[in-house]
Amino acid sequence: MFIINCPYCGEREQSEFKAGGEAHIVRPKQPTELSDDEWAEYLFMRKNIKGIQFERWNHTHGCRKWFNMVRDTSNDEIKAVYKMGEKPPVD
Amino acid sequence: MLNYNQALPEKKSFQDLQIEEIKPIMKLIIRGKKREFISAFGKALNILLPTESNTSTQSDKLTALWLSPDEWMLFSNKPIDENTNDYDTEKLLNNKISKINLGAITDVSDQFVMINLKGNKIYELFQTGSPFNFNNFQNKKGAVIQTILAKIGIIVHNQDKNIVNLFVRRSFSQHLFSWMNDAASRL
Amino acid sequence: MTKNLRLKTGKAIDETYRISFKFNGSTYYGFKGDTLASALLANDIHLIGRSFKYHRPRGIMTAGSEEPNAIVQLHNDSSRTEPNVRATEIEIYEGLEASSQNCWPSVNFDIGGINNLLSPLLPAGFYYKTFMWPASFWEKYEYFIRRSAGLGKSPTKPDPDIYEHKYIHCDVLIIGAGISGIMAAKIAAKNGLKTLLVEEKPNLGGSTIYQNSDHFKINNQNSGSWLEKEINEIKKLKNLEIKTRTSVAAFHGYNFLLARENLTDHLPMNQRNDKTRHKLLKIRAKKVITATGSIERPMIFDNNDRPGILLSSAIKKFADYFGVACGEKNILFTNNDSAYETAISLIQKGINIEAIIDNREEVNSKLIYEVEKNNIKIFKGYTVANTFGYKRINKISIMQLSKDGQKVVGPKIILSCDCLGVSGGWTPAVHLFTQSGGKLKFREDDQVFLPNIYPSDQLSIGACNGDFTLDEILRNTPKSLIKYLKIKNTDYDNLEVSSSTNKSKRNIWLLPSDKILGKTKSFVDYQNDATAKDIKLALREGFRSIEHVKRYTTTGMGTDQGKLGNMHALGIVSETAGAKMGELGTTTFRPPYTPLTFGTIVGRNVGEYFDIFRKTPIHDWHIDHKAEFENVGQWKRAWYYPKENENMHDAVQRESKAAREGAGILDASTLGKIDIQGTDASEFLNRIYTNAWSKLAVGKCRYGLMLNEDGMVYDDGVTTRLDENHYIMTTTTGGAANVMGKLEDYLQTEWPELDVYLTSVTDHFATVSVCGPNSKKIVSQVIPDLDLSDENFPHMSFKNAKIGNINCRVMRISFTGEHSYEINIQANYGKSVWEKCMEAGKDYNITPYGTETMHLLRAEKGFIIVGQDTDATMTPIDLQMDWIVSKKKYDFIGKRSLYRSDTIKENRKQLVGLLTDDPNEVLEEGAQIVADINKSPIEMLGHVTSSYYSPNLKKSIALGVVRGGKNMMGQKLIIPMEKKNINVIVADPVFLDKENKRLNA
Amino acid sequence: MKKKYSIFSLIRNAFSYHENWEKAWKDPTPKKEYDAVIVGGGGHGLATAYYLAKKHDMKNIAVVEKGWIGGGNTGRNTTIIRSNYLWDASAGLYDHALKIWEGLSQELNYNVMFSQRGVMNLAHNLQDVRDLKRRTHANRLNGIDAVYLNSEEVKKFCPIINTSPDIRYPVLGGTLQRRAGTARHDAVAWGYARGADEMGVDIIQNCEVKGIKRNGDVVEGLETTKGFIKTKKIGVVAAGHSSVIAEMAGLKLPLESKPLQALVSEPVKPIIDTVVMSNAVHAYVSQSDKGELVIGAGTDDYVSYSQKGSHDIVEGTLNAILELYPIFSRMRMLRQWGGIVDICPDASPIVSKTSVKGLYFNCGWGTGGFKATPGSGDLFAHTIANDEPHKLNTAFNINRFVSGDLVDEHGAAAVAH
Repeated sequence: MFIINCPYCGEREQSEFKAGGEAHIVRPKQPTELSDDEWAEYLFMRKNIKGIQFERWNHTHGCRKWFNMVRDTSNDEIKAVYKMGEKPPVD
Repeated sequence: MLNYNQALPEKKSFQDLQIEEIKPIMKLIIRGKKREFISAFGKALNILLPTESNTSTQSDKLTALWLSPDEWMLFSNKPIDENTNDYDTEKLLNNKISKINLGAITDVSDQFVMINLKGNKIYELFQTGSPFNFNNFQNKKGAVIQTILAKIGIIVHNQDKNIVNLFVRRSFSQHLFSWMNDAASRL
Repeated sequence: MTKNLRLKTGKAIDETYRISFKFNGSTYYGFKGDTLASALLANDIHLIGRSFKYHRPRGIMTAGSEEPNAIVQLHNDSSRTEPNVRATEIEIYEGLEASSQNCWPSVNFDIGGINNLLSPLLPAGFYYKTFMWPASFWEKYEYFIRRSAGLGKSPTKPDPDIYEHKYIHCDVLIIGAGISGIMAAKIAAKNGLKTLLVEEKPNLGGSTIYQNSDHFKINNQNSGSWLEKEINEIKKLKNLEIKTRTSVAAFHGYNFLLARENLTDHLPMNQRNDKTRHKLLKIRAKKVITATGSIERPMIFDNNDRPGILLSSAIKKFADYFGVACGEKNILFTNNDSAYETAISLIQKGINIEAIIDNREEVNSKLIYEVEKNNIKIFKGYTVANTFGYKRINKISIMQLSKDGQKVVGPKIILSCDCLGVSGGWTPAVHLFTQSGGKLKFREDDQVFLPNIYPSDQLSIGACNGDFTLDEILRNTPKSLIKYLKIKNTDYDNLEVSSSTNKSKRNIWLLPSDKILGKTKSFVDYQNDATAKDIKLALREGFRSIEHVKRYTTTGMGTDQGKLGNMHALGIVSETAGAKMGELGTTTFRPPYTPLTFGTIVGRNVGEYFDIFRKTPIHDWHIDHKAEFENVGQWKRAWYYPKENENMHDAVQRESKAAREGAGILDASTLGKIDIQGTDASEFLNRIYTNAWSKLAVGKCRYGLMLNEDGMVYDDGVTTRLDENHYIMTTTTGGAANVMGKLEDYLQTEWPELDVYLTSVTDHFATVSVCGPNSKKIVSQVIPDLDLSDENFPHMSFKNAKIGNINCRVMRISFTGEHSYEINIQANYGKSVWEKCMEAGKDYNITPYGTETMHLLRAEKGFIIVGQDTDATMTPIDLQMDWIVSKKKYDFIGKRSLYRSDTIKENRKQLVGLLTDDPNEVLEEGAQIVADINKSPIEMLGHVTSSYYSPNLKKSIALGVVRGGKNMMGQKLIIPMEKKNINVIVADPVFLDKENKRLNA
Repeated sequence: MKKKYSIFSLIRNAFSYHENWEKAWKDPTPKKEYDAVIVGGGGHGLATAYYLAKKHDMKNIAVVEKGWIGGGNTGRNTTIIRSNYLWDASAGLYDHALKIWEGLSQELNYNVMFSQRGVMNLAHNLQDVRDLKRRTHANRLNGIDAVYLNSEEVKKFCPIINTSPDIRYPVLGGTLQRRAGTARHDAVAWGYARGADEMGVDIIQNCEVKGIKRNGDVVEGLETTKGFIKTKKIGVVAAGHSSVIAEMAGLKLPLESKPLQALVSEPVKPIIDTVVMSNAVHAYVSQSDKGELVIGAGTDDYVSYSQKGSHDIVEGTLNAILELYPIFSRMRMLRQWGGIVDICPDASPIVSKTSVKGLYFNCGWGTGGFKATPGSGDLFAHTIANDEPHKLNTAFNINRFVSGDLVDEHGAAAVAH
């Protein structure tokens, strides 16, 4: 069970949060222009990284805000959290 | 005339712990991002919305709880008349906020049940079902947090030493109340 | 009558408090403070149970949680009985009943003992190699294998006890209250840290507390009495909480630990009533200090498992702590000094020691001299070659060890005994450390694994960190704590310590004997009967990784999780495979460290608290009127309202007729309601719904369909425009939370530029839906001032209204196809409004109906239910709802997916109506649909999603999805059931009132 | 040719104190080149190698495993085997596997202890009932033995289930597949390894793949910790680590690797002699031949390769267990562990060619791969040998995520285990 430092509420237990998968996959502005392959890339294909991954979390039982997290998926160590729209921290 | 049926008619007393619903309490969810919004709100009700996370502000009539950077709960300090749900505060805010698109005001008086807990066993009770660390919270008058108790989302407001207001959605309230009483009976 | 081996003194024993208990049916006595093990030993009982595979007689081997053999069935009654309880852990209490396990008919005469004779046929992994012929026979073999396996018996009735959880947040958690744990606790607490000290035993002080020898002194007091003073001091410290009988089970990441606080297991049965039995402590500690001590190692020699063979430290503890002699003719066998501590204790108490066998050639330490002074024969450079005695050891044979320790030499000497104490040195208890993700290093000189890399903010001190002698512990503990807690100094910085132990040790993982290995039974895992030769066999067969060896031989898979034998298994593997211990790596220790009962883990989340119970504001009324309830998500929804001796079918038929002919009333409060405000509200709806919203007039309602990005139908509901920038959206009951989450997600992460605010008001409103030809009359009585004329209040529109002084919202919308109104009012008035409607409807036969009737009515009208008529594979086109998919809109969630090569196919499964040839034949929901029954493999075109007998149409109707169904109107299809085939005709899904006369009536 | 295992060989070896058993498989050093290399020495990978050698006469092949064979999800799952899946494609795939299971011990001359004690799925709400009936009808028409049981019949088949109507989520019914059951997970890996080894397959343990060498759109070989291995065909069966290997080849897969936990109780005498699964109150349980209750928990919602999951998941599962089996309250959890499961958006696997010639993937089995082991190996071997899918795995191609022709198994037949 992680302790997650919500950028808005502070340190809370993992049970208050929900994971939202890989971060920085921007919804295409003009989906209709995309080929089936390009659309599938957006819809389904994931990096699924072993190591440092950028991902989305939601503080469902707190401020209800979505935010981003940098986590090492090989040992679950949380390296950083940052707000939506903010630039990901460079290491 | 319609009858008013509160969610938790029963008041419960245990050693060093009382639990009861306070009703009717006007509760509004206040939403807004713009700076003008904050000031407009302050002017309208001469109470400032708390901008620091996990805190609250209070006037003689109203209390405002921080819920998120753009969301607050405003509630009446005293019970209001059962026989009307016309709230002057809501009307006022609608005119000063919603109508001019500064933010949003939503009546949630019955969305949430306000449960008042009194006594020095409050946090012992919370410890049986909430992962939140109340160690510092207990000593911070006016502190507010949202967390889970018995797997149910709650808002907790530290009104004063060993006096706490707990807000829970109405449809969950009877389950939570029964759960709390069961736990309290063995503290 | 068995003899009494109780001594005068015993640190933990209260001789004034006698307790009677039962073991295998006969009554015995012990004292307060006894464990079942010490009490049995005091009664000279060594035979406790039978081993897992060979059913060999086994006794008590240890005095703690590492016990592999002495496990018993506790209690006889079917609800409280508990299998596999360690006799060494359970404190005796008035009413305790224990019995031996894994034996039949009795522990003394166990038929299963025959396995011991068959053992040559049962090497490691034998079952992989046989029981294969004839093929069909495996289940038959298995039947017997299963019965001979397993240890104790599961209860067969529910557990009467209560369990609870408790979340604890502290600055420092200290695990283990031995001497180093006590020191750490004092240091931490005195430095103002909120400290929690947990100890699995009922008393503090570990093994030092009963150390009473001049060889171990602190500041010139016996270490035991010095520690006693320290304990009395820390009990006074205010920010230190001490929990005894509390064992840490799991050490997870982020310093999250689970511990079990045992509250009643030691109490007399009659004092336990409605007390909480166990508390599961969920601990979050900023810092964790592990002081779990170490476990003495057995030694691996032929027949090292007989009752009467114990760890030497256990013999000492039974004598010093419980005042029990384990035997009258004791022999100790050791490769290090600690057995001599045991010897000295026994000598002090006048317990006879026959001899000491020490595999070391030269040994010189104060301890040994003292023992020799008491002219006890010490065989130096010797090993035990074999032991004898079936149900209790009665003699051993010893032989001299060759220089390299690989062979035995010289004559065999036979010594008789009734108890053999074994000491193979010590293994640090690093289990919790490794569980937490910690990495170990190997210390060659005494062959132990030690904490090396800490994965979180934690520290290991004392014996679990490799400090085995008193002086090491007292020297190193304060030092490392000063560093770890960043403090100046401690009370322990200049203690005077004297400790006589010499650290020399001769470690031989597998001791030689005069027999070839194949003939020996040298147990490595006692409980699972895994022997040294099994391990060698595994290696011979190519199982090289330690994990393979473990699994193939089942070493370390018992209830003790190999706390005793794992090191030896590793040792033997490394010796045989010629790999270095350190490089071989350890097998991972998996939680829990000590087994937890399911009940403890679950706590109070049982029975009515198993899951949340959501109720509508009108729930009580439904109860009072005998409604049956349906689970919808966490909600309890009224399902139907049976009258006297009405079954569900009758009730639903009655309710449905009434709703169409008179009036029906439904509690729709569970529907999700989301308040949407902001200048971009309309644009937001455009993006999330398939249809267009900008042109919806204020005061009007519209049905909306929501898709996933993959184009599949996700949720639906009616949304009403309350004001220019203000909407109220309804969602399905089950979908509410997810829809809210999904909308917030898009708003916050994809479209932050939109000025939109979402607030859930699901619980704020009670929703009373009145439908049927008389609904208007009824609502007009309940809300007299509201003009209900079609001109003023047409279908799909909304009005603000007042009932008395109470504002409410009334929507004229319909899920039944009837003229109907939804009154949305603040929840606390909901029940009252419902009653008013019932009152007003009396003369119109207003009939409350539940979800089942609602489903029937909407099916007559061809309205879908998301989740019933759709699964995650249906697009709106598939549902023949093309009309709701805006062609004009540039984009909405899921739009792009509707134009993928598969989703545009013509012959996808499409929603259609189905009519049976026989109007009384009601199809089964879920039944499959085919065109050609003789085709093979048979081709399934789809399935029946909804099916009812319609009392209003006087025939059965059904909805289903059929491949290419759109173009099959009027075609015959077949529903193949087990016993018959049912003919159906594909029909329009709207069965009733296609012209919407009723809606607008 | 290896010596046959049998009761007689046991007796014979007993006389020589089991000193003369031969190695179950060799421990070779990798050759310079192979006709095909299978990445991943789990059940699926070893089975693939076995069938490549046996049915497609490819003998010069290797299995490379970064740890020890069977040490991944093969050795960490709850060994449930069934084929009562909803969609034709899935039913075909899993029943193909089930048919092989039925003769596997004999085929491998290794007792995999396949025990057809039946698998029961419970329904706790009306939609469960519809879904299970839908699935049962589909199974029947697909020739898969499955029957629907009402709650009395459920009780009769497994008396210890709490079928009282007063519990929070009463048991409304269930389905039963009698041919389904469990097997001994380690034995499957070891049996296939022994069989493959016998036909000349090199099983190379402690050999981690570090890179995949491509020449344009054609594979040329693998970089491993034991050096470069040349080959024209690479079959990746790396379960949780599939995306990691894919990345080496410059591919992305529609996978997320998540923690899946399981636990066993202390061993007790027989108390439940079938497998019971419940999706609505997430719990499934069986009893091993050793006597342990084997209990599967759910997956966490985040990606992780740590082989650890959160306690809430385990606690939630045991809540459900006690709801259905209150008698287990005093049973003790002996061991708890985690695996890494690779999950596709439609909860169905990928057994497919890729855009890179000679690179094949077998992954996405999520929480339910063990049951498919023999079938998966057989079909993947076919796909690799012929560079074309078998008709039974055509539907499980990677391209379905582009076309949208998903095989959505969590839609109706949610229990993926």
